[in-house]
Amino acid sequence: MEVNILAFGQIADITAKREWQIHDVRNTIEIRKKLEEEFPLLRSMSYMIAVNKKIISEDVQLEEHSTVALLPPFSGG
Amino acid sequence: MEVNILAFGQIADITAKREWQIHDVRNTIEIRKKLEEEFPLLRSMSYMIAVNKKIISEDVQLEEHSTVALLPPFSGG
Amino acid sequence: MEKTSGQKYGTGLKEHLHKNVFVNGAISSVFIAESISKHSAKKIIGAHSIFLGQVRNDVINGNEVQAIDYSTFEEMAQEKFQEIREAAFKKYSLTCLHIHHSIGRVNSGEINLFVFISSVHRIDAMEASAEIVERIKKEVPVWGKEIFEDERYQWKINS
Amino acid sequence: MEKTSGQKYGTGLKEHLHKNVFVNGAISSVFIAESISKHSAKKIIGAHSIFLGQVRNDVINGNEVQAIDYSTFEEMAQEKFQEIREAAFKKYSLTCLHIHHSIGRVNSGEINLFVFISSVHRIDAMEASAEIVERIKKEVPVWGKEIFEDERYQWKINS
Repeated sequence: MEVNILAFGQIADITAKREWQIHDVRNTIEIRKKLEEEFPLLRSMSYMIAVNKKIISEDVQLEEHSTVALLPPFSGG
Repeated sequence: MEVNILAFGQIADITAKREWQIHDVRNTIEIRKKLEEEFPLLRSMSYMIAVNKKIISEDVQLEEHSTVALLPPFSGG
Repeated sequence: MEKTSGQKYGTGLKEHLHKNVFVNGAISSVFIAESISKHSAKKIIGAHSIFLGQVRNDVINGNEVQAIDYSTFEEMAQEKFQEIREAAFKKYSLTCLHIHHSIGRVNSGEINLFVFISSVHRIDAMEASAEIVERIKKEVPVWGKEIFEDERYQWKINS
Repeated sequence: MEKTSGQKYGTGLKEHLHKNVFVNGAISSVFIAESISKHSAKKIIGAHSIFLGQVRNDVINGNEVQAIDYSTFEEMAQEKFQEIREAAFKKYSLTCLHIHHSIGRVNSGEINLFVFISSVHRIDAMEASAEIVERIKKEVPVWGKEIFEDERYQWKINS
């Protein structure tokens, strides 16, 4: 299964890319784990996850081509 | 003793003048009485009196050349 | 300072007031834009709260308001605007406060009041805005004459 | 309607958003003036409440902020702005509501947020304003990167 990852703000500085795909993840817990293995700095960051543009507050199952966005605290306005 | 009278808004429509002098009045009660004799329509009007630009809430003694303003309800803004 | 008695309607203060608060006729959007852009030099400002009053074409007893003709007791209004300004600066942490009110005829759809408040943090400008507009409506000696199509009129009543 | 899954970053929505909410770079006072004057045709409006966010030259650890570079997750921001609009129209009696936010670099002293609310009676526009600005800051996925003199930067934290 392929999932799209989007990174924004300070998170994109850490990942050094804004958009990519990852495979073989079934849910957001697995995503978080996989990303924090690849980018250990994420472990010290506060960030939210949005699946298909909805911010999640608990683990969510992913579907093929789900879009998972990594959102540091907002600072617009 | 001469006192300056200023009329504004709907009051000036009734008095048909905006600025004039009256004599022989010692306080605001006498002013009110004198004006309402001259302009009976004032008796049906709600208006405030300002002496030297300060709105008064009770009778005030007047001095030579005091300015007495007749102020209908404000409707600016 | 001004004299506290024997004040005549129509003194030198009038000039001063016309420059600082009262505007003849409608307040233009160009005037508003210029006021905004002047503040770009004040880089400590983080928020502007602007209130604009626009003349409505209310229909009263079947007659549509075409315009409002504003008049004032200028010397008293000046003192009251000053009092409102001082109270606002005392109560809120503001960088700037500008108030402009029309005198004379303002057609429906045009702007007659422009209250422009700036602060470092937004909460100050926004809270001050509601209070200042409320005080202007309640406490400043300005009268609006609602003009109808046939040049008949009635004196406006603030709700 | 848009698909709820498989959404790619950077779709046709982007175009739409850039026109309606996001503005490239600073929001000019001329743009604000044009927005105001367009509303003179809506003669039932009695009040406009405008909020402007201006970039401050905060000094952080001895470095002065020269500009903020804003970025967003546009498709999500679009949905959130729409949600904020709908909630505001439901809760308050509003005639119009326009929101513009900068994307890209905005220098200190320049405007990056323009919230323009119009209503028949002032209370609606004014109360809606505070709530809408609060929601934009808290709920819309926009990030500000504070740029210092030597092009060093730090990510802004909303207080």
